[in-house]
Amino acid sequence: MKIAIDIFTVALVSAGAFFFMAGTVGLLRFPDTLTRLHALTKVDNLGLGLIVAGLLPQADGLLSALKLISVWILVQLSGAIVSQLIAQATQRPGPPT
Amino acid sequence: MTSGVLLGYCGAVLVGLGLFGLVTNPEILRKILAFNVLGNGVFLLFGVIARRGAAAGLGADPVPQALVITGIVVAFSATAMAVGLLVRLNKVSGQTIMTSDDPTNSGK
Amino acid sequence: MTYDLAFDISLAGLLLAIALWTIAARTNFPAIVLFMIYGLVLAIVWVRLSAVDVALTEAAIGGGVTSMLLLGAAARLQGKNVASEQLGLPGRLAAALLCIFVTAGLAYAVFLRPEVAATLAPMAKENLAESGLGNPVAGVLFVYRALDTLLEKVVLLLALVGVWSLAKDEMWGGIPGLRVYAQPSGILVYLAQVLPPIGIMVGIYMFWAGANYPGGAFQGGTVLAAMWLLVMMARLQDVPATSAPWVRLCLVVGPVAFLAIGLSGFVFAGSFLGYPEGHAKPLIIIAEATLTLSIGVTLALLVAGPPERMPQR
Amino acid sequence: MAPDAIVLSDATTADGYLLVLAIIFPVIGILLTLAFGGRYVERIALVLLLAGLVVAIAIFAAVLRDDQSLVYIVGNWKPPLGIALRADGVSAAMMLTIAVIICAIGLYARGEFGQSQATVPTRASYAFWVLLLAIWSGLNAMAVGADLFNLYVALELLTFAAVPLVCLKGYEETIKAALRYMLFALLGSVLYLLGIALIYGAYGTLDIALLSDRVRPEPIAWIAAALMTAGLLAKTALFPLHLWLPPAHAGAPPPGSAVLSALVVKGSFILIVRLWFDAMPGLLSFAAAQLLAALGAGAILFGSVLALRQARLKLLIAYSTIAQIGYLFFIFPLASGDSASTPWSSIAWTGGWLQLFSHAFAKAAMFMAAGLIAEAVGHDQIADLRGIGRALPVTIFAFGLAGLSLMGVPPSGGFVAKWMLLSATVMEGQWWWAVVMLVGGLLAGGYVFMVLGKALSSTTPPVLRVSIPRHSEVLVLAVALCAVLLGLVPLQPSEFLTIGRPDIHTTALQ
Repeated sequence: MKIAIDIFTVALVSAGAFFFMAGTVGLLRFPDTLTRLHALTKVDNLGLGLIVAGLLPQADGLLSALKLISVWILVQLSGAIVSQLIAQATQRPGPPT
Repeated sequence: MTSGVLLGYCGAVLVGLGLFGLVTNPEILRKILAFNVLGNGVFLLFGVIARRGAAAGLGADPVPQALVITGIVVAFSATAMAVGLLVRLNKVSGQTIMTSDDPTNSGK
Repeated sequence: MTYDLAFDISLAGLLLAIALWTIAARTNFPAIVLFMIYGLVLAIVWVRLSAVDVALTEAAIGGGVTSMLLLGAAARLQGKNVASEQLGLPGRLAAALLCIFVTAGLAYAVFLRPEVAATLAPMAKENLAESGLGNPVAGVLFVYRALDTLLEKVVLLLALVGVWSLAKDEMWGGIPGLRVYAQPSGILVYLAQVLPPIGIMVGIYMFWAGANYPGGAFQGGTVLAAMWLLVMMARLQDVPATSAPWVRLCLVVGPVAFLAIGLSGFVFAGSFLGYPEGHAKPLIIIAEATLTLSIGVTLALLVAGPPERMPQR
Repeated sequence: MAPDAIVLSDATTADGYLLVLAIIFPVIGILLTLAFGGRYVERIALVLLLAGLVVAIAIFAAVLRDDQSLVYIVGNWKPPLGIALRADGVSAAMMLTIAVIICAIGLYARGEFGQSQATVPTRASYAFWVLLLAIWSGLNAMAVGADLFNLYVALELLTFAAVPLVCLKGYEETIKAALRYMLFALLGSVLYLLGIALIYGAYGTLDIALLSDRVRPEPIAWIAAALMTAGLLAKTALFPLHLWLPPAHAGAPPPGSAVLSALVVKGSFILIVRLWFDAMPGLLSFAAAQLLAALGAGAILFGSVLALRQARLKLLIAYSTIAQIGYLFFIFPLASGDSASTPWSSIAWTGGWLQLFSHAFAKAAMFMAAGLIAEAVGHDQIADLRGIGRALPVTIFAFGLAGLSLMGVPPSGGFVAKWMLLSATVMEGQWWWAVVMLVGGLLAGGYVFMVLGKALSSTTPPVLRVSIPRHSEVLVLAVALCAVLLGLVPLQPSEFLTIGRPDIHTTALQ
């Protein structure tokens, strides 16, 4: 049982890490702000989501599990909104300060 | 070499980097930034000393940790005041740099 | 080589690379963004040093409020830097030599560690039970070295008075010049409606947990400050005038409570900043709760800057 | 040469609570004025100034009466875990000087920052009173601090109060001066903090008395001492780290200049002395002491020569501060020599502190006088002060009396101080410092007479823009007279300044 859970964790965290890497590569390689944002959202959504999901079985109690989930939700919330704000900023004339 | 010593060297390098930025960059905002890097290096040395003092079931000596927290508050206050001065200076004179003019001639 | 050490080596390498980049960046904006990242990486370093209280403080301050302050300043600064003011090559070389000298001296000092590590950890732990606290760092801050903590709060308030004193004469007591992004029904407004309830809860939890676990008044207060700034920047609430009585009250309530508890120690505990036996924990909680509020308001107002306009009547 | 561990009782003494009050009274004032929006800021400040003066006198009296240090263990937590406050003879004398000067400056500042009614004060007057109280709290904390980190917080309190005071007027030059001061001060405090980290890491305590027992002359102590001293020298504005001082001290409003020049720079100096003589007594080698004094000598010559070249009165006085700070550093080679059994029984120890006290009074009086002159004629160009001696005779007389102390001419505290330092150079056989002191005295005479000569040169008094109230002039004279009265101190090592220091007889046996 323990082994199965560990394998599950390793698999999901590795997948999450993969998305982190892909997103980072995208952030560095993509040509403009909007496409870079697109790459970033992959990190936020999938990368972090998979890592949190992978770690959930390792949590030592309900409270810890809830904390993990709320971390994910908060990052979702702020990530989405910040992406919006950055995207809006690209629509405005003038260089970023 | 242990992690503690490694991070101690890391702190020493941060101090050097911050000092260099503080001394050489004429842009005041960057001087303030460099001061923060320098301060972090100092705090990191405290942290290494705290870690070295782990005892009695504590992962690190709490006294240096508390000193660092106080230090961070003071460093933030300093940053806020310096930024306030800089913004005001910029508004009055349009300057963003620390000129090296001779203070003796600044009379009127 | 252990995995731990390998991790620490890459962490230290990353930290130094970002720090170098921050110092060397040509323009302000990337330097500050890098500094923000640097603060977060540094917070991980603090966790590696088993100093979670400091890690929380560093993440909240170094990665958060300090960067916000600097970004705000960078956005307001006008005028280009004059390249001719750059220090000449000999000057830079001399400075580099000095810095290498200092770094080498410090590295040597790190290398010269004593055979028996100097520590007050056993003593701090031993006496902690008397205060009823479980977090030894809180014990140092509020019990053993409470005088430092009290004076440091005065420093924080003094910095605020200093920042306010930079206002124009006719704006004294007016509204700080925080940049407000008023876009009705904008996404920022949405964030400012959703996040603060959670943030306030997190802030209060951080202070409450701080008695026994990592956390405390300062970390909690910083989160509160961030939430309040968010609400003000989205214009859900107007930035208050610095002369508003409730602002002034919030600023001083923490230090006043702490000082009052300290002075009552003269009578009830036989010493200034001493706590009467058996009542230490509730008193510290009262001091911390009020300090959390005061710190939150002070930090937010420090970021908001000097008064720049007068309230409309 | 290293004296034994400083023998101090580690329990709160009977009047120890006074030390807490000395730090806390101004803090109460700051909190009250913040809470009430400053409507009563001046009244609150004046009441607390009086209370603080009473506390300072009580501390002085208690130390004098008991012939031992006052000690307070904060929260009953003894060092190394807790923080102690200690006031020896030097601290008590220092605090009394601080109290008298701050009160005088407070009264003087009523002219500029006073409130006629209980109205909402203007920006500058509100900030001034809060900052004055904060400076007092910081200075008292510096004088009684016995823990290196507690002293760091006190040092920061002082800095955060001093910097806004510089740019209270809000002109471009003053803001620039404040920023420069801020950056120097920040660098200074960060270097000091670095030293604290190394010391704690090596010796496991920050209490000065405990450290004196534990510190050994070894590389780590040397590195820490060098870093801390460098940082504190930047804050004390010792040559060649003095660049920030003249524009900062000259740019502040007159009461601010007075408190900055007379007192604030001395705060970090006390800490340097505590570091070398108290915390790390075995570390002060001949070479280190000579180096500190050499920087002092550089300050005397450089500051005095530049003072002679100034066209503005306030800048002249500010450069003179740089020079006068230089004399203080002669205490290191001259008090640590062999001519006396302990540093504190030497004549240089008394002479050095007396120089600090008399310069504080003299410099406060000078800046206050310069403020009155500038108010009366609307500028402070020395060349245009012709005949001002007729218009403001009391002020110019006070300026002249204060000048005596700077030159080291009797009757003045400065004369006694410099005479003692000169005698010490003879006893120690370090005649080279005597040469510097004599040249410094001549140069000081030059710049004081440059001003007095102009002021007394014409028989027709200039037209005054505003008339100066007589009581302000008398106040300045009173402060200048304090500097003169210090000249009555007998020319021998003072017993009072040795109170609370290691017993002379036990260390003499070494």
